[in-house]
Amino acid sequence: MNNLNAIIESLLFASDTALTIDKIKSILETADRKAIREALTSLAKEYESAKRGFFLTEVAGGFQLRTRPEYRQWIRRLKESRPTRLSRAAMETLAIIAYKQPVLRSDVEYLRGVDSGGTLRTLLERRLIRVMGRKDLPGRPMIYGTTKQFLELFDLKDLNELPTLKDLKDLGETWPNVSR
Amino acid sequence: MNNLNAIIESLLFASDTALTIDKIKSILETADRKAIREALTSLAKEYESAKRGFFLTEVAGGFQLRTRPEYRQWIRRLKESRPTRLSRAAMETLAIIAYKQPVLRSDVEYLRGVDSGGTLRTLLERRLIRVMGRKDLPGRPMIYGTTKQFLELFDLKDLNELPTLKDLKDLGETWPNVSR
Amino acid sequence: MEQIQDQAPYRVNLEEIFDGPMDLLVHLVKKNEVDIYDIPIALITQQYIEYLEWMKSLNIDVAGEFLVMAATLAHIKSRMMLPTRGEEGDEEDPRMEILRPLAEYLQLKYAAEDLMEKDRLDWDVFVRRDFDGTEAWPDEEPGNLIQVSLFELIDAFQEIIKRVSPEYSWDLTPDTISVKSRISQIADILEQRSSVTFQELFEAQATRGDIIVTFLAILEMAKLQLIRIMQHLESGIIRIFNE
Repeated sequence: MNNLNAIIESLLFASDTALTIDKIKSILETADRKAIREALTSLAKEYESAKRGFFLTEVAGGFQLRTRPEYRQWIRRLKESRPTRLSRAAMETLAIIAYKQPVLRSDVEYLRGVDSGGTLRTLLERRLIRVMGRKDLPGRPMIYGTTKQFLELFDLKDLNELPTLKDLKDLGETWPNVSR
Repeated sequence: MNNLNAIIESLLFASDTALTIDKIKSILETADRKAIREALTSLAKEYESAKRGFFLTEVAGGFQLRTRPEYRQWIRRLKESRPTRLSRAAMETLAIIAYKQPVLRSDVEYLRGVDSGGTLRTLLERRLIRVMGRKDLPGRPMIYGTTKQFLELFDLKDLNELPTLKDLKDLGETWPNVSR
Repeated sequence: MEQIQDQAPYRVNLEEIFDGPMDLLVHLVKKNEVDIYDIPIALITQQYIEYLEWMKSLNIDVAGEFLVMAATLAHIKSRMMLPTRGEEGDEEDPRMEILRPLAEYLQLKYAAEDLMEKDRLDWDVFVRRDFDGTEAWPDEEPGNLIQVSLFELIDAFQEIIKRVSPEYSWDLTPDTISVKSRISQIADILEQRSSVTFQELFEAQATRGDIIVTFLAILEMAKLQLIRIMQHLESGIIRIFNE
């Protein structure tokens, strides 16, 4: 692979949007649009003839590498198994339960100031919290606590390892000039 | 390119994290670890010999495609990336934690001779270090260690790959870059 | 010293120039091109102190750690000047006090430099990031579908505390967390089997502190009616049941 082809390939690889020829031109500081176009054509041909895992497509006025559609079933499985992020609401709820357990739903809602039924359900489904029992109050409300899965998620041996606010305070302020 | 290679290439291409062999195995629903490992090796070789724009690296227990370091200047221009540089204080602290882990804040501060709370906090927030537990001492101080992100940042397979500590007697006239 | 030539009108901290007293010491040893295993302690001490004086004259704040090091150096210097008491000659070189930490510090400093020379992610090498804009977090644990850091958890908690009225009490000490932790463990046991004897809960606990924590956990659980505590009439064995 010649050098220009390899550089353009690396740009296409690293870019999260389609790259126009003008954009490539400005990055490489070259005036030679033709050479760029030729490189793109030869890359596209090579991906096609070698039947690589990805191909080059011209889209929205630019060029982009994409995984070959034949492999969509595998890619889909990859993406499905990808970790998702906890929502802000879930994080808050989980934090309250972690630090205040055993705790009632009404306490969680008092602290968050909003209805938290949905978030609690999600956390229960993900087995990050559990029902530890019911309080002897009208309606017998449930008492929540965290689970083993919670400890695993945060890589904690036990709840004793949860950082306290004091720990945080002791560390002080974030060092201001990380990138000097 | 044979089919398994192409599929694995497409997975590597589409994944934003390092893929373990187990993960690939579970996506492909195959029991053949050996075939996967062979495919990875042959891909790595091919990228190398063809001098493609990217290469395959074994990092943090998995495999990942990364752009070739020779092209860093172009990719930086593409990403308009400002270096996420670590200050010397942060690097020192990080190195101490990497080599001495599991380690207490007081150990870090003994070695550096300065308060390191802020730096620790910054490193925690950037997820380069983590709380591994607490020491059974008054105040139950937190014990620190490095994370997977740390391995990824410095392209390390595992902690065994850390550069070996130099014997100072062998160093002769070379000095670390003390004053910038 | 070039970087502080322009005498800035604002105050700076010495730590912004040197990351600590060790760093300054390394600088001086390097500048004088001396063997760290045979440091001319008088010379280095003098230069170290001169440096601090000079910093002060430039309106640079000198943190306490730098003064502690100055005192240590001066102390070593004075010990070097004393005649050794014993004739055996096996008395340790007073400079060892500073050499050991200095050597270790240097070693780690080199290591930090070696690390910086690796092909760093997002600086030397780049990966494909996700298209749908969600940030990429690597797997912490295979099969674990959620990814958050402990810090995000504390952050979330901190924000809640800020929001809620200050009179709400947050008695979060390591002690109260210990009780919570024990409650969680007992709940684990009761999830496996429906009952456990009082005795069993204490057996594994060695220290006095642990016993108290376990006891407080049981009391708290009973108060919350998470458990029932029963005693067998004849044997006297106390059993804890899942409520």
